[in-house]
Amino acid sequence: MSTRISRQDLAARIAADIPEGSIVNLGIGAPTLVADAIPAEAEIILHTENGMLGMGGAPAADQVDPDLINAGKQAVTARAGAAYFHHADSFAMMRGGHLDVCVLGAFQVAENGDLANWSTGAEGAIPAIGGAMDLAIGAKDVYVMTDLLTRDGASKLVARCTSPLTGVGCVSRVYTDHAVFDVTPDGFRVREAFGDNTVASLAELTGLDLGGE
Amino acid sequence: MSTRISRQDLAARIAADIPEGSIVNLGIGAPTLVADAIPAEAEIILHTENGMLGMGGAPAADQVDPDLINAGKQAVTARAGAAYFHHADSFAMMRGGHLDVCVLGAFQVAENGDLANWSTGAEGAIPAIGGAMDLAIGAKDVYVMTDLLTRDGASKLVARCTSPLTGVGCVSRVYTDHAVFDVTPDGFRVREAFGDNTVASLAELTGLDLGGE
Amino acid sequence: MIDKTIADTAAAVAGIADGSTVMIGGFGRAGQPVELIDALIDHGASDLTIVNNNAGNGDVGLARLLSTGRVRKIICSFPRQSDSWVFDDLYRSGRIELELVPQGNLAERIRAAGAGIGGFYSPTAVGTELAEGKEERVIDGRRYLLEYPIHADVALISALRGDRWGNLVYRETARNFGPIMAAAATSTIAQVDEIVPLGDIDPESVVTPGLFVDRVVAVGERAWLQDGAFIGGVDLEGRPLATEENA
Amino acid sequence: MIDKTIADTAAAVAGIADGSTVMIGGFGRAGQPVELIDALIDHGASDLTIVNNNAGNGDVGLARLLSTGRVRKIICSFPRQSDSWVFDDLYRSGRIELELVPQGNLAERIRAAGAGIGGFYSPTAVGTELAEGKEERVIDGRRYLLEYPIHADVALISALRGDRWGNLVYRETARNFGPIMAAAATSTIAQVDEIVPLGDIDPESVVTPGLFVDRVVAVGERAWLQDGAFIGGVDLEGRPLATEENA
Repeated sequence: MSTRISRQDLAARIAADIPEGSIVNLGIGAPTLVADAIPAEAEIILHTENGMLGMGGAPAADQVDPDLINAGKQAVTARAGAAYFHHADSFAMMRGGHLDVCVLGAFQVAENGDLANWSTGAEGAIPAIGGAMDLAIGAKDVYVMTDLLTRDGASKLVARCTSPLTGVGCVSRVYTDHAVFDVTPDGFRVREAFGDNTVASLAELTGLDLGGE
Repeated sequence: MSTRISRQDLAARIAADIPEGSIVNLGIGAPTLVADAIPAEAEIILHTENGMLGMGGAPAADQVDPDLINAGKQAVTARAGAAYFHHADSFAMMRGGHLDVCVLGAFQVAENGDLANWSTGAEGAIPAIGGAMDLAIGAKDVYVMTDLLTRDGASKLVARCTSPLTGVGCVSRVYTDHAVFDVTPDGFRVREAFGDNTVASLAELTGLDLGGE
Repeated sequence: MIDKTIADTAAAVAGIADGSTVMIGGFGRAGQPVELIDALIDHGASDLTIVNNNAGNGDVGLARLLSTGRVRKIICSFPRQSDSWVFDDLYRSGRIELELVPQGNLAERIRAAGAGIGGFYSPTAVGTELAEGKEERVIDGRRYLLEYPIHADVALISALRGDRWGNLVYRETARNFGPIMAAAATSTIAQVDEIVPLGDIDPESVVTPGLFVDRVVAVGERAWLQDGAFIGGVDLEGRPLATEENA
Repeated sequence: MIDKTIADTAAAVAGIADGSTVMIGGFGRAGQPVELIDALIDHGASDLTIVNNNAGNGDVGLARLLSTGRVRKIICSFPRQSDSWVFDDLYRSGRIELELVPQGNLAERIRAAGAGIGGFYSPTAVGTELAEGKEERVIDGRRYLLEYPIHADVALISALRGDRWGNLVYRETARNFGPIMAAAATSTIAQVDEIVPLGDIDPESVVTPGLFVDRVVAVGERAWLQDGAFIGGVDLEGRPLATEENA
C-alpha cells in the first residue's frame, strides 16, 4: 500500500502549483528542494531574505561563490534580471506584502492556520527564528511543506499548536507526504490525497475532523 | 556709517565657519548662496534633500540638466564622490542626525532657539514646508541666514515667535546682515558685530537683552 | 514568460478608477512622469487624491491634471512655487483639499506603507501646529509624533531604464520618490526612457526591483528635458530666486 | 581633504571601548568582516554587546571573538547553526546573554536607529511568545507590536570597494546588513577588498554614501573566499541539510 510520496515528488507538486510570474520565498530546510523542481524555463522569481531576487539554482562545484548564498547559507546563482539589496529592503518586501508565496517547514500547523516552526520548546534547545516570523505574516500565501507525522508518529496537523507559535492564522495550505490540505474557516480540508490515503484514513492519522461525512 | 554687509559677504562668512569634511545642507533661498562661497578645493560635502550628496555648483549654461537639481529646483552639478539616493534614504540621513550643519532662512528666531520659517500665518497665504521641519530637528547645528530686520523694520530675532513654528529650540546660531548671534541658555549673544554695530545698538534694534552690561 | 512592458501610455493607465489615490513621482519636474500624467488626463479618471511632493509646475504634467478639476485632494509638502499658479488658484477658491505633510514625514510615511509598518514615531514637527491632533510620545527623553503610512491604489513614476521584469534604474536626482512610491502602491506604472533586455541592468545597481512594478512603458527620450523650462529656484516665499528683493 | 582610509585593521579598530555595543555585518559568513573582528580580538575590548544576524560559524571571525569570553550579550535572529558550536557551548553554560529578535525586526530596528525613528509598529511576532512585554496596537484592523531602534557605538562591516570619502559598494548577498548598520552606529569601520580613487564609484550605484562611514581599511582579496568552508545549509533544527533524516 502506497501512503507516502518522496520529498522530491512533494517538492515537484508544490512547484507545479506556483503560477508563472510569482514571487516566491523558500524557507530553509526541505522547502529549498522546491527550487530544483521549478523548470529552468519557468519565470518564477525566487526571493531570498538575505538580499536577492532572481535567485537561481546551485552552482557547479567550481563556480561556488561564498558571497552568493541563500537564506540556508547554501551556495546559489543569480539569474538574468536578478537584483541585490540590503536586509531592511529585503524584509520590507516581505513584511509589506510583496511576496506571493512562501514555503516553510513546520513542527505543527493548527486547523486555524497557526504555525509553529521555530522552537519545539524542548529544554536546553537553542532557539532560532531567522525570517520565519516575518514570512509568516508577510507572504500572501503561506504554504507549509512537511511530513505529516513526526518520527514518533504524532500528527503535525493539530487542533491547537502546543509548540511556540511562529505566526497566528497565517498558513493557507499544507503539503505533506500523505496529502495536501487547505486551511479553511472550517479547519483542514483534504485538497489531494496521495496514493491510498483517503479523507477517512487521514482523519484517523491526524485525529482531526477533515469534513469527511 | 556701515551697519549691514551684503548677502554675498554673509554667505562667505558662513562658509568660512564650516569645517572641512562637514556634511552640509543649504536651505532654499538665500542659503544657497553659501554654496558659491565655499572654495572649490574645500571638501565640504553638500547634501540636497531631493537625493544627492556631493552636490557641486551651478553648471555652465550649456551643461544644464533638468534631472540634476537641488532642493530649490535649480540646476546643479555633481562632484567626484557624489551619490544619489531616494527620498526616504535622503531624509533618513537628515532625521537620523547624520548632517553636521544646515543653513536655513527664517521669518523669526526666538531667543530659546525656536524657528519660524514656513508660514507667516498671513490670511490666504499658501503654506509650504518642504524639508525645513526635518532639517530643523535633524542637523547637529542649525544655522539661520537672514536679514536682521523685515522690510517694515521689525526684528526677526524675537523673545517668542508669533509666526507658526518650524522647530522647537533647534537654532544654534543666526547669521544676519548686522551681526552673528549665538543662541545660548541665556538667550541671544553677539558672536560678531559687523561694521559699526555694537551689542548696545543691536539690543536696541532687536529690543532684546543681548547680555551687554 | 514575465513581460510587464506595455505598448503605450494609454494602455498603461487603463483601469485607473474614479476615486483612486494616485502617487505621482517627481520633485518639481525632475522625475515627474509627464507622459503618464497626460495619459491619465486622457483616460479621464476623476475624484482623485494625488500624492506628490509639490502641487504642479507651469501648465504641464501634474499642473495640467489639476487644471482638469478631477483632483479632489492633494497630499504634498511644498505646494507653493514660483510656477504653481494652477494649484494656487484652485486652493484659493476652495476647489481642492490640501494635506500638508513635512517632506521627511511624507517620504517616511510612503516608505512605511511599502514596508508593512503600521505606524512610526517621527521627530519631525514636534511642538508645531502640524502636531495638532497627533499622538505625542517621549522615547528615551526625546519627543516624537505618531505618523501613519500613506498607501495608494496606483503609483505613476518615471525612471531611466527598465526591463520586462520591471527592474528599474533612475537618473540623478530624478530618482527622488520613485522607489518608495513603487513599493507603496497596489499597482505601479513606470514610464522609462528605454526598455532594455533582461539581464542588461547590473543586479548590483537595480534601484527598484521588479516585484514593485506592474507595468513598464517606454516613452523615448523626454523632449521636455531639453526645453529649458526647469531652471530656477524659489525663495522662502515661493518667488523666483532671481528676484533679489526678499530676505 | 577628506581621507577616511586607514593603513591597517589594528588602527581601524583603535579606540573601541570596553562595554561597547558593536554591530557586526554579515549573514553567516557572507559579509562578515573577519579581518576587523580579528583586529578587535587583538585590541582586547571586553564586556561587549554584539549585534549580528547569527552567533558565529566555525572557529573564525565572530565565533572566535565569542570564544575569548569578551562578549556579554548577543542580539541576533538565528544563533543555532550547524557550525555554531562556540556559541552553543557558551549559551548552554550560561556564559552569554541572548536577545532573540526576528530577522525582519532586527533589520528594521537597525534601520530605524539610522533613520531617527523613535519606534515603529511591526506586524511580526504578533500572538507569539516574543510578543510578551511588548505594547500591542490595532491599526486599520491589523495587530502590531511596538518595536524600538537598536543603536550601536560601533559598526564593523565588510564591503567590496570604498573610496576616501567612505562611499561603499558591496558584492552580491554579502551586502546584507552592512548598509543599515553603517547608518545605525556612532562610528562605522568598513573593511574593503580594495580602495579606489574618489570618483571611480558610479554615483548612481553607491550603496552606502560616505557620510555613514568613519574609517575604511583595505584588506585585499579575502583568502577565506576560497577556502570552501562556507558551503552547506541547515535545516529547521540547525543540522546540516545534507543529513536527510529531518523533515
